[in-house]
Amino acid sequence: MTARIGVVTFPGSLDDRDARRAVQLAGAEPVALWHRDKDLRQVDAVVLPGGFSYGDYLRAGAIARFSPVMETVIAGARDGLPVLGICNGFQVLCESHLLPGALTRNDHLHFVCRDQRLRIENATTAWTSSYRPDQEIVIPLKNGEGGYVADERTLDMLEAEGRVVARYLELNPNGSRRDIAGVTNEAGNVVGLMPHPEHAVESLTGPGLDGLGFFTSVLKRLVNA
Amino acid sequence: MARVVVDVMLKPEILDPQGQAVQRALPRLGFSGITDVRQGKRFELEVEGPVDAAALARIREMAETFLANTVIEDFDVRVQS
Amino acid sequence: MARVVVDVMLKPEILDPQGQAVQRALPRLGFSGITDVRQGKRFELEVEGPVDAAALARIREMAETFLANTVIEDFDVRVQS
Amino acid sequence: MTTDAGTASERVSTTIDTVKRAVDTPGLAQPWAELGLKRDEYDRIREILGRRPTGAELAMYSVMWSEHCSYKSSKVHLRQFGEKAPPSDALLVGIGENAGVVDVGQGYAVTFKVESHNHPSYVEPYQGAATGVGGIVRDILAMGARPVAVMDPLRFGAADHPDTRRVLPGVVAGVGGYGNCLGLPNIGGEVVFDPCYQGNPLVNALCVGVMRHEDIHLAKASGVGNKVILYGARTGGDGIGGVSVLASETFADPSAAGTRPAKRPAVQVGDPFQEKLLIECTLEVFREKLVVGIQDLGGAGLSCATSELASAGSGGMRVELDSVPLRDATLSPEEILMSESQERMCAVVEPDKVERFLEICEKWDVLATVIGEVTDGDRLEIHWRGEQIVDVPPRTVAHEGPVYQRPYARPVWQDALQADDPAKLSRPGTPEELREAVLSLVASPNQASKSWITSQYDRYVLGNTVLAQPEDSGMIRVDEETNLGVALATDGNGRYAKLDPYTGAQLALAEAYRNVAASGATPLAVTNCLNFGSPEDPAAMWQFAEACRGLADACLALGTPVTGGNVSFYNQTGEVAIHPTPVVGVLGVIDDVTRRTPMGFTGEGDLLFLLGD
Ligand SMILES: Nc1ncnc2c1ncn2[C@@H]1O[C@H](COP(=O)(O)OP(=O)(O)O)[C@@H](O)[C@H]1O
Repeated sequence: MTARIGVVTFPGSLDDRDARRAVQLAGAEPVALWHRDKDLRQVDAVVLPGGFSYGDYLRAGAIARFSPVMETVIAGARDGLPVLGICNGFQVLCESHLLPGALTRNDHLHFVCRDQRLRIENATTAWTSSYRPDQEIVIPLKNGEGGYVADERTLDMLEAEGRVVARYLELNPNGSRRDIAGVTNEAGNVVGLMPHPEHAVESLTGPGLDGLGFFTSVLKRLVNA
Repeated sequence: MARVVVDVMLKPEILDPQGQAVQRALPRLGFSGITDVRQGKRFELEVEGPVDAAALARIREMAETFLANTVIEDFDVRVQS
Repeated sequence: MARVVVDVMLKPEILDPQGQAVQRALPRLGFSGITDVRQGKRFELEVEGPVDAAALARIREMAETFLANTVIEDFDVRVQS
Repeated sequence: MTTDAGTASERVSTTIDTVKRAVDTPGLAQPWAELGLKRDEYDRIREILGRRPTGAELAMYSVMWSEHCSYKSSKVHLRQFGEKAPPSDALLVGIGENAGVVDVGQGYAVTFKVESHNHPSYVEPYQGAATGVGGIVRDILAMGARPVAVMDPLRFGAADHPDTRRVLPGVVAGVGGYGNCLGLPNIGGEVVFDPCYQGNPLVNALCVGVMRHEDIHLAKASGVGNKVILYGARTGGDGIGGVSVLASETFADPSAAGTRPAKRPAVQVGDPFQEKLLIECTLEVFREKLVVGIQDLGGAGLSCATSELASAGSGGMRVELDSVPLRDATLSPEEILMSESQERMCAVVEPDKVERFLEICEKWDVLATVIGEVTDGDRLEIHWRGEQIVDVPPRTVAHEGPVYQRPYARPVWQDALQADDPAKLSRPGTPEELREAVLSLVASPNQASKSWITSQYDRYVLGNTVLAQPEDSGMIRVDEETNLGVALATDGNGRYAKLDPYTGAQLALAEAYRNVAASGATPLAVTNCLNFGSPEDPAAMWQFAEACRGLADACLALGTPVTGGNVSFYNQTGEVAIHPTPVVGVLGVIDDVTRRTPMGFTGEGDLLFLLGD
């Protein structure tokens, strides 16, 4: 029995197929979850993929947060279910208050797509344990509203508690405070990440294989559990 | 220091996908009785010196040529009390 | 049918890149004397039935939980006359 | 309110221009000229119908017989693409459908096409470009394919011109905003600056889609009793500037006059989220085999979709226009027929499959409405408030429009232009001059990195992008198991084409062909977007005729048929036309994408060869 990892499709999700492919390549079983179903189909972990859920029309992630599936995801996350929010998924997690802070318009006001260098700052979360502490990786980044913001107190707390999961290196692509690319909740089971590890799982179609670690991390944890 | 507010809204005949997305979401969130939603922009300008007729005329020109895209948007300028 | 307006603005301490971009462009376009620009959202809601205290309370709740993200935004609700 | 208005139904019957009224009032003056029709075209409509057209019929004919929809000036030249087409086993669907379909092996078929949205993008760069992408994506979807990538050949005026600052960022944001939100990787395009495009930028958009052979769908309505379903966005007053003339004449209802918006928008606003839902919903109804025929709504909206579906099918069609969901209740029937509201599709569905079709639409939050059915006659009949307002042979609207043999002539200045060759230019003689020349060359915007533009486009989404910018051709993996893939490149050089349109078009093809071949793929098929000046100008028409002839000859020589394309005329500012700009797209197939050849050096010690002379 391998781990079952659910990937939620909201209306407007775009990288859901990519996330399922990444789950598969990591050796787990991808399970498609639908935004209208509260039932998580007994998955062991959940990925909220990138895209423009509901067109991102109000604020990125603001409408998706209220979908039926999120009720169960939010409850599960509070009970320790590993949840990874990538890009739009990160925005949904912030809007759901599972993660602190918010994501705002990129400071240069353009959508940006680039291969981004990151440093893994916390290699102990459910989604990053396959990495070495301080490991540098390159994975694609693509967003229009990726600027991570929170008040100073929250930022200080995140730093103090080691909850900054990844930081941008070389170039801050969107004006994120303190170069933050991803954060985790207190328990380390919920991680939000702006760049896209699911686009770096095959050398043919991405800048390398650096993204696979997010998916193997959770698999390792689930199998060992 | 005075504040001038410029509201920019899509013209009524122009499709407003943002407003529609909000409106469609409302019933699901348990809010009823809203028959239409339009979403636009609000600019708050801090103006140096007195906001006299000349200043307002300048801001109106700014709204017309820059803040609003008058091909698809209407705007409204007013001094905030 | 009444109209309720909800204004949503980034909190003062949160960086507003859009407002800044507008402000930076103004001198180039020949507009001076604007010391600060903030850009936010304006929602126009058409409300069915009377906009009494109960209705306004509901809309305020809608603004707080949905139209604004109070982690970074403030909002203001008012009936349009 | 006037006292003699009578009962509601009486009043309605006096304000709707019904077929009956058209018969009874043959002498009524009609605004055919305002709608862009010529006297002889109007006369032909009367001849076809044996009476004067109703307002709604006039609206339909005028828009369907426009240059844009009928190809009336270009048809006689485009024919060569079929007549001279090289024999090809790969062609599953040729010219004449929404887009051509090419067999790429292993049971897969690929459809691709490039289209222009030049004029709207000048008026409103963001929305013009965005809806350009939206339109071509729906064309590809309507063939039965999942859209898998887009490309965007663009032309702008001088890079340092103030208006380019308005147009370029808006166009790029629009292409990106729409394409990114649909989740389609952008795998290439072109950016060229030249002052000739200052008042008339070119925004061409290409989309490519993939399907299994058995999934090919065509735009035709057949099977008496089958239902016509309109689904997607509500219909608003978008893009119907012209017909307002009609509305004000025939909709003389005084009580309605005051409630109508003062102005109908000429600008269409795109809703990429709605389109994304439309794509997923459409692919699901295809998968469940619920669709007999399908057509996207683009230019000319319902007029086009209903007449084309009925014209290509075996029976007639009856449509109840009152069923069309509206965004604006004050629209007149003429306006509903002409509206170019985006993100709509029209499907023909067997009665017992309608329920399931509507269920799938509901699943994707897509509004869907039965608006009519296929009849056993051969007429397209449209009803409004219980009255018949259209009764036409659909072929005469959709496929038998006017055909012009426009006069064309080699311009008098062509010889002088060709004689003015580079030998006449002074050559840098000193190191200093050489330095100047090199510096001005590398500083030219046309040589500059295009990453400011391409970094605003998502090239990764869907996870099958094997090659994208800055490669000369894009490449997409079609099958994740077998590594089958396709490569695509577009090219076009207006300066070459101006010097010699025949050879210029051939060079565009040759370049795109080389780009595809160099990536490791075998070129299979060609699409094109022919951007020219006014067909009423014999010089521009000559350029067009020559370019078509050149392209058709070159396609024959290279063995790659044209499978579809688009013509954009009237690209000019005042009397001054743009350089003739045929943009040519080539599609190739590659058995194993892991064996692609990227442009850059990949390993130390690689050898460098120069081929050709
Ligand atoms: N330049 C061209 N080369 C080849 N075929 C063309 C060209 N322009 C138009 N066509 C073909 O003519 C047909 C009608 O044009 P089409 O683009 O379908 O009109 P619409 O705007 O309704 O989509 C299509 O099959 C199209 O591929």
